[in-house]
Amino acid sequence: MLRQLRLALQTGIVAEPAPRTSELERVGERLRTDILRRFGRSLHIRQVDAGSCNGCELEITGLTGPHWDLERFGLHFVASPRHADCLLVTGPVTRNMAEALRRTWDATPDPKFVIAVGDCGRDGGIFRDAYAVVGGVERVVPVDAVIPGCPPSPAALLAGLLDAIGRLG
Amino acid sequence: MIAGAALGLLQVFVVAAGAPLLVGVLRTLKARLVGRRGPSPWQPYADLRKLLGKDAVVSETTSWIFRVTPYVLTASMLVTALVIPVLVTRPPLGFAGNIVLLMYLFLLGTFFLALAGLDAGSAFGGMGSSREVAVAALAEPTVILAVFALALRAGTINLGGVVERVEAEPWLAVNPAHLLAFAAFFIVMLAETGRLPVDNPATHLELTMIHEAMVLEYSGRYLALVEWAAAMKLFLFLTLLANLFFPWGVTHLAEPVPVALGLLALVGKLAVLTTLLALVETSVAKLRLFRVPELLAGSFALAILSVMAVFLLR
Amino acid sequence: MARLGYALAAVLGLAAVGGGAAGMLGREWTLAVPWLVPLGGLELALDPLGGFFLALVGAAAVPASIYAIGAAGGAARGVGAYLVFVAAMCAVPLAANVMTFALAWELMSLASYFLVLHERERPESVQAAWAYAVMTHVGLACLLGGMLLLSAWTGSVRFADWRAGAPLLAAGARDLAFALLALGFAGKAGVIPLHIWLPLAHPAAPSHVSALMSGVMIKLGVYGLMRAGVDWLGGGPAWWGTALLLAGVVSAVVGVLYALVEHDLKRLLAFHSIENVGIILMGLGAGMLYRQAGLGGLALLGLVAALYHTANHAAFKGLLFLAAGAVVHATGTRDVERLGGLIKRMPWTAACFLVGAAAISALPPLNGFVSEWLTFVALLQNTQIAAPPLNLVFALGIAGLALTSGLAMACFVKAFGITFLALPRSDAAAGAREAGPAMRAGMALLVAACVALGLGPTVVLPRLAAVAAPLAGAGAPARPALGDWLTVQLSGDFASLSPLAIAAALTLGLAAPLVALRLAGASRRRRLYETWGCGRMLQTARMEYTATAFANPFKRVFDFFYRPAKRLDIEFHPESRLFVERIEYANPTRSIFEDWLYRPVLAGLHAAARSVRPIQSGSANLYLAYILVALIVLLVFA
Amino acid sequence: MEAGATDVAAGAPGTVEARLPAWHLPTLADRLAGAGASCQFVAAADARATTGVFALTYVFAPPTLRPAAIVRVAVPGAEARIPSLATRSFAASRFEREIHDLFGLVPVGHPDLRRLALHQFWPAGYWPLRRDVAPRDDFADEGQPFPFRRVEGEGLFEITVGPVHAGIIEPGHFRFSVEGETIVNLETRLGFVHKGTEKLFETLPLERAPELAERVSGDTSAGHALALCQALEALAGCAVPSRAAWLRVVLLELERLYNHVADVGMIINDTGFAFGHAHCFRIREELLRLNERVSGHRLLRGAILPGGVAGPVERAGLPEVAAVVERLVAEFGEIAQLSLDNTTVLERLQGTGRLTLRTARELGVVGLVGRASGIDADARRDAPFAAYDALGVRAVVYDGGDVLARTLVRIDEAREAARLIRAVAGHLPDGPTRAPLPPFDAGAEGFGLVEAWRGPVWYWAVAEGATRLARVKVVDPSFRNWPALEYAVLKNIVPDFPLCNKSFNLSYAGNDL
Repeated sequence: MLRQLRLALQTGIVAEPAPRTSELERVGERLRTDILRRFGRSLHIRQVDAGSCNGCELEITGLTGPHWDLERFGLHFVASPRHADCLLVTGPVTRNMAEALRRTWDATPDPKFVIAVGDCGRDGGIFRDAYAVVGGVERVVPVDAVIPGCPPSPAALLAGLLDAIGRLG
Repeated sequence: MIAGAALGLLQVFVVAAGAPLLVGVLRTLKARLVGRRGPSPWQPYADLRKLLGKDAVVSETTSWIFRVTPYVLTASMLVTALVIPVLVTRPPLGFAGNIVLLMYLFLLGTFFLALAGLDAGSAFGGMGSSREVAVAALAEPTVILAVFALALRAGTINLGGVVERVEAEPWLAVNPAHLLAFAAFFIVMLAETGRLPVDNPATHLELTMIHEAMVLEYSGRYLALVEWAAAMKLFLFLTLLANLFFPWGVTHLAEPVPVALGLLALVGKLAVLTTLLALVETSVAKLRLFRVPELLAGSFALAILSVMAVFLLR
Repeated sequence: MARLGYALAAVLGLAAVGGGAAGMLGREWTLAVPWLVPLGGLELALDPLGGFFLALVGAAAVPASIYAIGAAGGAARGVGAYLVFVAAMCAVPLAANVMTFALAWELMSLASYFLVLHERERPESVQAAWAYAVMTHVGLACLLGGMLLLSAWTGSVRFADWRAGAPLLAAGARDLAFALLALGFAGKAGVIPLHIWLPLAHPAAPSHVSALMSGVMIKLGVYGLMRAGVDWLGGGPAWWGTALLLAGVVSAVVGVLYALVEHDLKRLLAFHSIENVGIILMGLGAGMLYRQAGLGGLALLGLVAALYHTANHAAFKGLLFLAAGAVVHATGTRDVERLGGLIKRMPWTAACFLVGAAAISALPPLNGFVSEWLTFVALLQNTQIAAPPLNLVFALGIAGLALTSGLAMACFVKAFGITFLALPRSDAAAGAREAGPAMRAGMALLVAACVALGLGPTVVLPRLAAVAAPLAGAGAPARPALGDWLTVQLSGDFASLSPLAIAAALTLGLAAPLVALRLAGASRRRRLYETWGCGRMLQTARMEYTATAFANPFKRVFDFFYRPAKRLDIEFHPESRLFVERIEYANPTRSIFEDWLYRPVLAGLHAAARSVRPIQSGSANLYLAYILVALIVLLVFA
Repeated sequence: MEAGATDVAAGAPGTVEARLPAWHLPTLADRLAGAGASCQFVAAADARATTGVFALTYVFAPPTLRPAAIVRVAVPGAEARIPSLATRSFAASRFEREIHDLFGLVPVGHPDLRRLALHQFWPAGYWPLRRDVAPRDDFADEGQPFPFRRVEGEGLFEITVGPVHAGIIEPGHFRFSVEGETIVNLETRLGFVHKGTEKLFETLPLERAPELAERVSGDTSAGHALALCQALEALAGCAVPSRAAWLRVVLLELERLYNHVADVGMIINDTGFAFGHAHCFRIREELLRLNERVSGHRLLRGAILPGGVAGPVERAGLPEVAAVVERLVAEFGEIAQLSLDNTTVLERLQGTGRLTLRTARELGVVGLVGRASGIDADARRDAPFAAYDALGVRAVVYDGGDVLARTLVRIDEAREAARLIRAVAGHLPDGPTRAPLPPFDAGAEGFGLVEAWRGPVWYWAVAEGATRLARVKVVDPSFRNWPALEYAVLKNIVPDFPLCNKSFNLSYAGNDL
């Protein structure tokens, strides 16, 4: 316990300041309207891997670490789509995952929005033409925004998320 | 009568409104202790408000039990807020059944929540229910025995009476029986409110959850109520710990100034207990599921010892 | 014709309620027909204690008989035995001498024996009836033994004379008489370890009979314990009370533990009867201990708690058995693992079962809560006895009661949740239909009783206090101060109870979030969608929690008690153990009492029986006849 | 390299090779098994267009992969049947199922031919890895159930988890047969992220191949890129400059380091000890930033190319990098020690998810998981590649087989990685960092074998033309180890499963391809 406290004091809080710019690509107008109001202070995110190589997941997990600590912004990853406001989907969506992704989207209560993560999530990326790939996330569920990158860094992810709920800058 | 009603409302308000803050502070503290900045202490309010604005998705397998449960749960907590001495020693419903009622009010909530967990027919809900009732059933004897140890001294099982008695005889608080009972009750509190090392409130793994697994199907306003009730349960348990074992500040006067002081005292005591809880939670891991009964058996032994101490030291 | 019979039973029940109520209110009444029966003649007497149990029998018989009108569907089988059964149960608490009592008692046992044999085509039923007959008659032998001793020592077969004569007996004689009588009555009450017949017999009978057997017949064992231990023999030394209290703790905890791992719905309920008898005995034992210590007020409290719980158990256990009967009626199975989803198909039955489940789990503000509260309050005041070993016994009682109520809650979450919620686990459950109006009426009456007994302790308690006051010994107030119309106030400031206030507060508490949500402008939309299955399709009943699984944590925690025998059979591919072709798993529990008590005894008996082969025909009825003859011979020679 | 010994690792010449008629395979397998060599690798290629056969390549070797025998079998296109080795070698049974799925070759005598990569709704008779296959779009996922094994017994039921998990992890489906909490049987159903990666290598321009390899399993970018490059270099006969070989060690060890740190953090997090998790993730983030400084990419992508290395790594100040790594590893060691000193944490790890040496051997478990169960094999030491020969690697072996052992292997390997980076920094040779890759000869082939952080990654490439590939077979260690998880969790309780799973931390993407 004491060692633990000493270590905590030694390292201090390493959280980085909130990012100022994002590369979020908005799709459609929904994100500019009612969603901002509702989720500005509290956004619960369900992450769905619909076929990624795990690179995006690796960086998304990083968001929960002390450097990025997305909880300080009221963002939180949840266990069930029932609890979620936002689906953070990585792709390319494979044939084997398409139906599961659709069901996850259906299981999420309204109002909700979808952010596709990564170049693969946007359009399938390098896997676009593979035989077992359906394509980008928008081929399966309606996408409201895209955070590009391969994989996007935690900074980019955090900026994108904050941008989506209108809390950037 | 009117003063009593007003006090009742005030107690309910303090519990209902304060509970999310308590949970928020606890989360922030825990984050700080592990080197994160963590959410704002006010975050639970934002979460609840957001949830109220969401639609509910309800499994078509479920029955009315599923929909009624959040209300029953909330009601049982609100009634509990009228039963225990939060600000004053003689709360409005203090007469309605004393300590035993308290125990059964918590069981009432557990009963319905566990049923709701089974209602959707998913394995996760069943898992949560089965674990939750196991923990609740095994924690029960400790609750009643720990409080019995206190009641033995006070000559009443009226919670207010216990508080007044300990207040009148401060040296009681350093009595071994008292300390043992406190330890036993603290462990039971960890189990009943789903804290580490019994349940991990922050886990994301369906298979390890207890409370979270039962509420996995809830959404929107239902989820808001369930979360709110869970927060109230934590608040109530900590308040019980604070006021039964360290009763100073709880007033028997239904007047504004003593009540306000009582509130201040409560805030102070809760702050200390919350810090203690955060320290405990960050310094232990979650027990393997079937070690939990051993922990509860340990707390039961403490409670028995505490009762024995009363008999032997009288 | 059969319907008429059940209607007659209902009328008989009503009459019993009336008579019993009169007795409780203090109306004394006797009936003696000396010539009718040998050895003292027929003698019936009504006093408050007898009145209470008479009213209880009647009150339980009315809904059960109404239910039976629907459930039996005109089938005549068993109606005669049923009528005899109800009438005999009415007679037991009225019996005023040994012969009358023995007749009524034996008639009750015989009638119920035939009712247990209702489905005599099923081997389980025959086996259950056999175990029942044996245990009943072993019990009767104990009872008669005790009674004959008392008759011999006091020189009278009239119970009224024993009351006066008992104090004059030697302590050892009283102890012996009590031990014999207590064994006999405890066997009828299903106290551990004499419970062995109960989970076999109760489920085998038709459900309205199960309701009566669990609801009132075993309570007549409690009646006997009260009558013999407190009324005739005057409470006795501390070990009587201690023994009853400890037997109560053991029965309660062991009963509920067995119920937890049971997935035959009616057997589960039967095990809960053992548990509840245990709770009743805790109150009774505490009352006797207080009486012995000269604390009349507390003795009264203990006895009243026992009586209250007796009445409550009759209400909710009757209700549960009737509801379980409706389930069996609709699905043809008692196996919980084959049920599920019935709340959508049998909404009334489900609601009734839920009320019963909440009541037996002692959830406020229903009736189980009130009597468990009373029992707790009775136990908690043990500090007034300054004897640390006894205090420890009480502490054990408190812990045992708390553990029992927690486990009972767990068990009924399982019983209700697995039976009624989620998806049906078999075609039988999927095709279930709601019970008919008569059956629903029977259940509704008991629901009303659960609610009324829950909300009305301020009305009920003074009546029960009047019944128990003569038994509470020195220092018991004739009219205890119990508070006002709203609140029960006990032992000064020690404890108070107001189910009405709780009910009102809970109602407000239910309304508050509704109003709060409306005020906060919460969304009121609701969308139906499938259960979250992690993105997988097809939810099947195979993915639901089962009753076995639900009880698994308990099985692990209490493995020293259940001694589960894990068995895993795996068939491998002949050439590689890494390819599995079939897996079978079983993890049954074992009964300590059967393995360590009954099996050795039975083995001994079998050995003995082999030597008397010539008179052995294998017919259970013939055995019965032997036992009867033996008893009558015993009586005559006394 | 001694003459006659096989060195598939470096794809060097001098392999013991045999061509066999298919029906001799079982006999040969039995004989090799007697000598301690078991089936490590099976790949099929559709060569019907050129030679009229399906060409199968088997590699038999002991767990240390040396010496090895490569066996080639030709199966006439019209026959499309092979004798199954399934009951002799569990590893072979998995390769055969995959080949059955993707090529439509029937392994005769295989006891379990349920689908692996393609799910039930994929049309029958569609074998996507055959070269003459026509694209199809008649896919209708209507939830056709996978034929899971049903465990008989009263009260038993199935807990189904996934593909969409509660945590932030890849998709896979777990089906537990349980009696409440005790796991009686577990079956994993993977393939959810099957993307058709191997086929993509055939159509993608050659210069993008490393890019694709880096995305086979995102957390093993360097391992996969290196294995592919080694295969291509072997295929083309390209000698890598020694400076590049040494730098490759740095990249591979950096990858090992950040993954081990993260895994230990996640394992500790699953015990509910948030403190250890937070600090491990803090260190991981700093390691990822270091990766970016060294290679220009947080996941080390783009640095390893055929013929050498490229990008910032050429100019990286290695002594400085080594110093940072040492500081971070020291901190990591302290956190790990602090966590393991906590009895509540230790108690969760000890004895949980035990994989016995016997089971591990029978299943042919490789890499980190194998070393934690007492299988003393590490390709960096046993079949050295890059510059490991000169560095001398100490293989970390524990024999507990439980979660604790797998955690300890990671902690020790992290220390070893720091030592290796320090060693490279001290002795980095000068010279070029990249050699040109000669054009391929059609039909030439080459192996690449790399001990990545999870275990050995295999690449096998066949050239079609000067800059085209006819077939690339990828084997991630996850493919070999997934079945072991099903055995490790038996008799454990359901809530301990996530801990077992984390301690394996197998790749779904690498398995599904």
